[in-house]
Amino acid sequence: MHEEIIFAGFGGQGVLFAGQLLAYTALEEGRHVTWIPSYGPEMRGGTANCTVVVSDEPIGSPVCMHPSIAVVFNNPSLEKYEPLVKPGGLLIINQSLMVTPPSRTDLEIVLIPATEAATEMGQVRVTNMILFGALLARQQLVRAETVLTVLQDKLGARKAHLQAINNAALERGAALAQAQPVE
Amino acid sequence: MHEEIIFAGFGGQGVLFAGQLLAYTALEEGRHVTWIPSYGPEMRGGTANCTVVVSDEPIGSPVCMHPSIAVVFNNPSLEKYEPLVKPGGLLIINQSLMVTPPSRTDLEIVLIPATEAATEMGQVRVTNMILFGALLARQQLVRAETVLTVLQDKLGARKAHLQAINNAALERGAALAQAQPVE
Amino acid sequence: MAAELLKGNVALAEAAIRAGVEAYFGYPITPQTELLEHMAQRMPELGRAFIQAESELASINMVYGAACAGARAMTSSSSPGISLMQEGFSYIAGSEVPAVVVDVMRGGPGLGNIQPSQSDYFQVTRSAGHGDYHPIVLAPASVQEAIDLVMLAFDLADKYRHLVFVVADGLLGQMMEPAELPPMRPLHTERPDWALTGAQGRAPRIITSLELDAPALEEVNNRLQAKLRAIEEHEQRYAEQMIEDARLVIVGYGTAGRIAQTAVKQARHEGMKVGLFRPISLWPFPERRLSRLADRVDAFLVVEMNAGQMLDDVRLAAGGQVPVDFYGRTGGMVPVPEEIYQAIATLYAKLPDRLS
Amino acid sequence: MAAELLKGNVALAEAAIRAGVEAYFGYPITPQTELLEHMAQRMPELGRAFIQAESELASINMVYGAACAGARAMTSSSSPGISLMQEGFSYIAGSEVPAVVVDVMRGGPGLGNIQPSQSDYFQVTRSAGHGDYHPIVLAPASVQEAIDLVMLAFDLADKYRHLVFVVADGLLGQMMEPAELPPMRPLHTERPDWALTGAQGRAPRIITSLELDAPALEEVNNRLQAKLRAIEEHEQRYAEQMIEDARLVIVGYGTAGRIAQTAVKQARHEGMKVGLFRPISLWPFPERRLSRLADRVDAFLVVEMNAGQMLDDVRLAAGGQVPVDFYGRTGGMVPVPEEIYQAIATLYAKLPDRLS
Amino acid sequence: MAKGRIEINEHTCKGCTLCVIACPQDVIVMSTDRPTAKGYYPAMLVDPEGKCTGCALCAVACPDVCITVYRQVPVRAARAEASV
Amino acid sequence: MAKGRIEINEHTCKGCTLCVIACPQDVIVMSTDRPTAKGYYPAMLVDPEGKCTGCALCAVACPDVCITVYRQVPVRAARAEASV
Amino acid sequence: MVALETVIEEQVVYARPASLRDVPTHYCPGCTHGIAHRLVAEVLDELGVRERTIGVSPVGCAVFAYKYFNIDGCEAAHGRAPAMATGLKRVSPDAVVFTYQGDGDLAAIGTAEIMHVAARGENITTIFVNNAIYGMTGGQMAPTTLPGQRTKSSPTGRDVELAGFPMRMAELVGSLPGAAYVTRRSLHNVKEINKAKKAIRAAFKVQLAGMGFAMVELLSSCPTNWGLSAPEALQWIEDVMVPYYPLGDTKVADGVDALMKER
Amino acid sequence: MVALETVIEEQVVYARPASLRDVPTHYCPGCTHGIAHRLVAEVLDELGVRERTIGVSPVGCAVFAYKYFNIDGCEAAHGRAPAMATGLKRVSPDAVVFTYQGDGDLAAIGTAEIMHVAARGENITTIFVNNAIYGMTGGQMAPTTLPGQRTKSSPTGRDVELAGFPMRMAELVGSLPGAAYVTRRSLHNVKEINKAKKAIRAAFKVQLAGMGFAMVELLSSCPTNWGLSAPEALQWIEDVMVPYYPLGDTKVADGVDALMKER
Ligand SMILES: Cc1ncc(C[n+]2csc(CCOP(=O)(O)OP(=O)(O)O)c2C)c(N)n1
Ligand SMILES: Cc1ncc(C[n+]2csc(CCOP(=O)(O)OP(=O)(O)O)c2C)c(N)n1
Ligand code: SF4
Ligand code: SF4
Ligand code: SF4
Ligand code: SF4
Ligand code: SF4
Ligand code: SF4
Ligand SMILES: [Mg+2]
Ligand SMILES: [Mg+2]
Repeated sequence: MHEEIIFAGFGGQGVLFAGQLLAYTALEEGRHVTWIPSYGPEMRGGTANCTVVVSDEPIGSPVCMHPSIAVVFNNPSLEKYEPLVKPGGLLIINQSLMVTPPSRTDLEIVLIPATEAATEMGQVRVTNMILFGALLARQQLVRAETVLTVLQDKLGARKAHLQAINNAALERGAALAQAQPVE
Repeated sequence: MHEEIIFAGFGGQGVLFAGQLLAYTALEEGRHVTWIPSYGPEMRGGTANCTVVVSDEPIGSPVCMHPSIAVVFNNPSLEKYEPLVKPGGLLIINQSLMVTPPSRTDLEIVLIPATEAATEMGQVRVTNMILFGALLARQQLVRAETVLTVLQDKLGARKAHLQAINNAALERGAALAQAQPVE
Repeated sequence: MAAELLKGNVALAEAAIRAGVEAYFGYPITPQTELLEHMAQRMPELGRAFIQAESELASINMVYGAACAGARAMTSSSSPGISLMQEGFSYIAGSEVPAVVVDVMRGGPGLGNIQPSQSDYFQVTRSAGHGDYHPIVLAPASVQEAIDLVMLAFDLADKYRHLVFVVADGLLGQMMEPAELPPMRPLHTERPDWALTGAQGRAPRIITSLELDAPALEEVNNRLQAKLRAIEEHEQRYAEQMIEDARLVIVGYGTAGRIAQTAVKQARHEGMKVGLFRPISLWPFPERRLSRLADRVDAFLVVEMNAGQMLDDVRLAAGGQVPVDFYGRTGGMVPVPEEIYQAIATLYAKLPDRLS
Repeated sequence: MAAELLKGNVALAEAAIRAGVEAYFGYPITPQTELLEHMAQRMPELGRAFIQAESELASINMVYGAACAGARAMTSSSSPGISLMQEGFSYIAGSEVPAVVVDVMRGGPGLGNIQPSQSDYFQVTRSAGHGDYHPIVLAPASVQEAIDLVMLAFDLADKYRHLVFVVADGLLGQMMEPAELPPMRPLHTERPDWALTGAQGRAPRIITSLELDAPALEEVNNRLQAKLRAIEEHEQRYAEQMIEDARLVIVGYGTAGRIAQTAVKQARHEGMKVGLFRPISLWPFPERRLSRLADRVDAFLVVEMNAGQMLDDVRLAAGGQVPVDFYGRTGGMVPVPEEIYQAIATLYAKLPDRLS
Repeated sequence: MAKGRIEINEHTCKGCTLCVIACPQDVIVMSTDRPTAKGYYPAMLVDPEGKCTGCALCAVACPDVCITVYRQVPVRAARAEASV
Repeated sequence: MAKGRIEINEHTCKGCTLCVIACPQDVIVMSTDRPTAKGYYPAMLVDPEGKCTGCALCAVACPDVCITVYRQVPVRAARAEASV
Repeated sequence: MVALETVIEEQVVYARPASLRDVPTHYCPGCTHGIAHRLVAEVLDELGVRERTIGVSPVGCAVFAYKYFNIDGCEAAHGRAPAMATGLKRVSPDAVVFTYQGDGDLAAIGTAEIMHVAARGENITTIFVNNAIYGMTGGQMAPTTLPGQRTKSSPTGRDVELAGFPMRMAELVGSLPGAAYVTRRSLHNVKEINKAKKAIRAAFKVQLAGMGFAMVELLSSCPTNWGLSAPEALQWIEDVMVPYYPLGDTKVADGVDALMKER
Repeated sequence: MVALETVIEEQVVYARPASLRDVPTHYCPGCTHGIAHRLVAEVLDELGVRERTIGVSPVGCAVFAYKYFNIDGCEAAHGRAPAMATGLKRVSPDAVVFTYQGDGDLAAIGTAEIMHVAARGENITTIFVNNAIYGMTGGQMAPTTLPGQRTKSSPTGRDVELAGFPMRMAELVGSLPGAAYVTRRSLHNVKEINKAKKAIRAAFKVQLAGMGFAMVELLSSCPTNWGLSAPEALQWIEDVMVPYYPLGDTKVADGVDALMKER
């Protein structure tokens, strides 16, 4: 297995954390993994992306031009990454902030109304977990159980009260993804 | 003609000015010339040397290991430069501050009690002009008349009153040098 | 200890702590600020010295002071901050005290940007400041190697009483990957016999880079040069991959070298005889090994995240025996494997047959 | 105008004035202080800007400011001061404004001493600061050439909107010899069309070295590199003597080159076929001519007042075709013709016969 | 009391709420459903009763110069007041 | 008045005259005929009448620490005074 | 009656000043850097000097100030804006030159430059935005960080034993004879903003009158790195910063008084 | 009577302190750098700390101070002595660390470092030799050069319009909260020299007591570059420097008073 995943959105959407969660989990499952972020100039509200490579072998390049998977949290990211995903790759889109739908036909495309769903859940900040749940439902990069353990570990005692909503969000994302037909 | 002359003594003895006077005069007489100083760490009272090269041709190196002429103003300079002067070269010594007389026999050596003579003249600061006068008497690098013109020029209106004593010192030096037998 | 997912900057900092750094002085600058922040947290906890200095100039001169006292001291910065430290580096090299500097390079010149770059190669390897000297420069390509090289850096600094750089770039600084930290080494309990500790029951010690007397300063320089020759003799480090039968060898360090590895693999996959040579010590440059390679390969392709700096060293090592080509990205652009592969493929197709 | 006996430092200063420098900012440091002092006297007299800044950092950034306004501006310093200016140089190069810097080099590293040296070669030619750039570097060997090259420096700075160094050493700075100053050039009355003058009746102008977007900063770098290639194409300068039939060519710049001339003459006198190649532009290094010479001479001997810095450039230009030997003095020691002659004679005796 | 109104540039508004706090008439509220391209929820004037006086306190408080303030003024007085 | 005397290190003295000015007894004068190796004319004590009190003002004023001051003191009192 | 003849007309009473470009800034929501920008721009407009002003941006969150002001501008190295402005001003005496600097820029790395520009009485204006933190690099301690304040590089609060005491720059700079006008103002509410604008106006007038160096220190918010909401951040200025950094003039040279009074 | 029993004995009442090596200095005749050295050495002797003291020499005429003091020493880069001393002290808290700096070193290039060492309340001592000029480089203007004073870089006298006003460093540094003891003294006559010594002693005691930063500014002569004889130079200090640089304490923190009084 060797997958290159890009998470992209704006700051404050939990983009980087989603990527880190994947990385921690992959490590937990004994894979090789790299995570790298990139930001815009703003401290808040600018672009925030990260690239995660998960592999069964030692990883050379942690960057790539054509990711096999992209999870885009907003419309500018969709515009930027839709053309770059590898043919046959997976593109997960936060439908709530999508302006123009994607046009490529050689990709597996999953539309998730993540912001809406998160708002419905009363916590817009779990948008990222919803999208992450959707990702795992479509491509089992890591096992959902491991994610839950890692998440518990990362949240720690101080934020333990957030565990439940995060878990729910992951499930919600998975459910939304499964509800969508695989084209 | 190509001569490399070192003037050496301690700061405040007018060492550098003696060299500059030679350089200005040589230029006035249409020669190629370079002048370079070197100092110790002290602002006052440290070593002060300069090297003057006078030549009929464009000058390559303005430094040399073995000067053809050395004019030493004090005993440390005598100790340093006696061994370095080219065989057959000229060594002018301020006898007033000499501790051990030179031992080389392959040099033309001129002992001038310059500090004493200058003190006698009532102006210890013309020690340098006495030694310079002695130098010119032994080796006509430049003409004495030109020296006087240049000196007048350099002293300028503000210091014109010093012209007489400087001229006298040059002459005194020449006289002292001529009084000494050429070995 | 098991591998943990560590950020490059944090790993660099924690490695220094494990190596027994007694004092850290630094000034914030992206993309190395997490290093300073980690130190801000950990050093006071451990009862060691931490100061966020008023500037990079102050940082490096604080390091200089702590080093004179015989303590393991370090600072870290990124390109513009490194430029500001040049005078300090020169003093440290001239007075022969050990010190470690981490440079997480970013795009330049000037304020440039905060993206990854390798454009400090010249300023760190050549003479980071006036005068004749070269710092030892180590360039890790992974978080694990960053840890290992920081440990090594302190040892080399002490061994040679010399300035040692660990140079990373923004990508390695910001990247997380699994790595294992070594156990905490005990702090040195004794000060070395040249350190300033107060002249108790012994003659005073002086540490200075000043020597007004030219012959004496030349002696100092001769000693320094002899030390540098010894370092060149003993400390050339590199890694190689798929080099045995390679006709074309890619030369890249740090992040560029690591990314090139993926391109090299792809090229092998396509049947090209391509290898990777990754200098780990940038100074001393591993020229001995490289010039031996020059005897038998058909070409070198240098890959850097700059406009061609190590290129000079590779050309010097190649000694005119084989062509040396270059592929570089500047301004914070990180080359992706695909483009390096393209450069390899293009060059490979043009390779003269050495034997013909 | 007739030749006058001029001190190098004063000649450098007065030449800048004749070249129309509008603003001088500097900080005292031996052995260039007379330059600053001459400016202190003359600039206010002429109604031009003079500031003794609080430091070299302030000096170079004042130069940067005045240059942004489109004025001819300069500073001067010596080695440690030049190290402190590295960040400023990088900003100036990155924002492409013209500026002239005089470096009267002294012995290092560290505080070193105040004797003549050439050990800033790396730090000025490679990349005086972080990022990918080279300043133009001119190295005079006589007071007259110092004057001429200062005049040229301002013209090149304006032409390329680039940083230009004139590098001398303590000996040239302190030396007096006859030279002729050019007549006073009129000050530029108009500001260039990129200068900051207030956005009167036009769109605002911005001068910056910042570009957070990596692709855009790469573009900036590409432009800068293209300019540097153009400079390499057009501005390689050197002087040669007795080169036609030379089997051994001495390569030396500035004072070292000048002293070598005497040694070369002596060697010719003794019947050795020896010539002198004196780079005048250190960057761009006159590698075109030198590599052509490498086709036909038997060896190069590099002479520098450092531990071997230009040596790299000569080796690169020689491209492994001929042996490159080195003779250097450090720590403020000035080689005398006798010792260079010795080095020549020794090497000459060992010359392989090319044709055999 | 003078009658006024404001226009808020919804593209540049960053939803910081400082105008809301500054307004003495409590006629500015934050939107909750229309994030800007940057993901902020902009402020908007909700003034059904026409309470806005055009006092411009909101505009003075806004860090992003998003607010243009209009006031209905007697024309002759306006010239004098405009330069206040 | 206590009786004293000083020794001036003629090798390190730079002939600055500051001790001469500092001495309340006027018993220090500058030599004029014996330059040091560095060319300075050192100060010397000329105290035929034994006027030096050992007050040490000259030593305090000397920038080159050339002066050692001696004083004749009643032994028992000396211990107390020496630490003044 | 005359009043009856008056027509009611809608007029713009507040709009973007001409000296500020109509572009969104990269500042965080609620960051008062934006207010400082606007005030400077309004003053340049009102003094009618936009077309002869040159602004020097710092390294700090205001690094892009040159993109926001509608004037000629440049970008200084970190802390060196005063030196750069000096160079600009000495060769362009008719230009209005100002620096815009943060507290890391001005009070840490740039200490020497600001002190000496004031000592020289350089005829420039400095807008000094004190937010008690390094904003741009993500919230480290600044020389102005308050005792006990938590930052990324003082995670347990600024410990004055190890990190020393905050520097009051307006007082230090104001104590130099070359400084003509130095004051400290705040941006935490409308009243203070209006006072800040008056101070900025005075500072530029000092320059126009050739009276020497003027600096306006502005207490400013950094909600992001203080970990507060925008309104909380303003409250923090009032509650915590103002007591340590008293508002008011620290230097008013002869003649400046008169300038401040005239319209 | 007891007096008759007392023996008259010759005793040394003034000799070179042990903390000063018996070597000639490179200072010019009459330069009071020598006095400053001696006073520091005497204080180190008297406090019994010679064997745990580390001195940091500046770049300036006192560059060789490490050769003259009989203690461990090092040589800082120009202006950076306070930073270097900080590094030394933080890893050697039991050592007595001091910097010895000239006015070019401390008040020009080293402005940031001295201000911040004081702001941090770094527990070190600074001896600041203010001679209103750059001695070592041959007499250029310093930040402390007086208005109208001729130097090699202000050949027609310091023009405050172009070069600004002299900086009073004791006042500036004393105004920082981290400074525990800051004072200005002079070396121009025996009475002042004795007072200067008391101040130096107090400054070192502050360090020994762990109270923070202490600085003693000493007005000092530079006969060579002032173009005056040694006695004239001392007179010039009294006539010209003292009026501009008033002698006395600019900062005495709580508790320092007590230290100063105790023997
Ligand atoms: C020489 C150098 N050192 C450090 C930096 C990194 N840096 C950028 S902004 C900044 C501090 C900004 O803080 P401040 O001046 O307070 O401005 P703010 O962001 O708070 O407005 C630093 C340290 C740099 N760019 N250059
Ligand atoms: C970076 C740097 N800049 C400049 C110099 C040159 N320099 C040596 S001493 C000195 C000034 C000394 O003046 P001051 O500090 O007042 O000491 P003083 O000699 O008067 O005692 C300068 C500028 C230097 N050595 N290093
Ligand atoms: S103008 Fe005044 S009343 Fe109207 S919205 Fe703004 S603050 Fe409120
Ligand atoms: S103050 Fe400005 S940016 Fe903030 S919410 Fe109101 S309009 Fe938007
Ligand atoms: S000890 Fe006193 S009296 Fe004696 S020489 Fe010295 S100053 Fe004069
Ligand atoms: S004060 Fe000292 S140096 Fe000066 S003359 Fe007297 S003994 Fe000599
Ligand atoms: S980080 Fe702070 S200072 Fe910077 S823009 Fe954001 S709120 Fe403003
Ligand atoms: S130059 Fe001045 S400060 Fe330096 S030693 Fe001489 S008199 Fe003293
Ligand atoms: Mg700030
Ligand atoms: Mg001084």
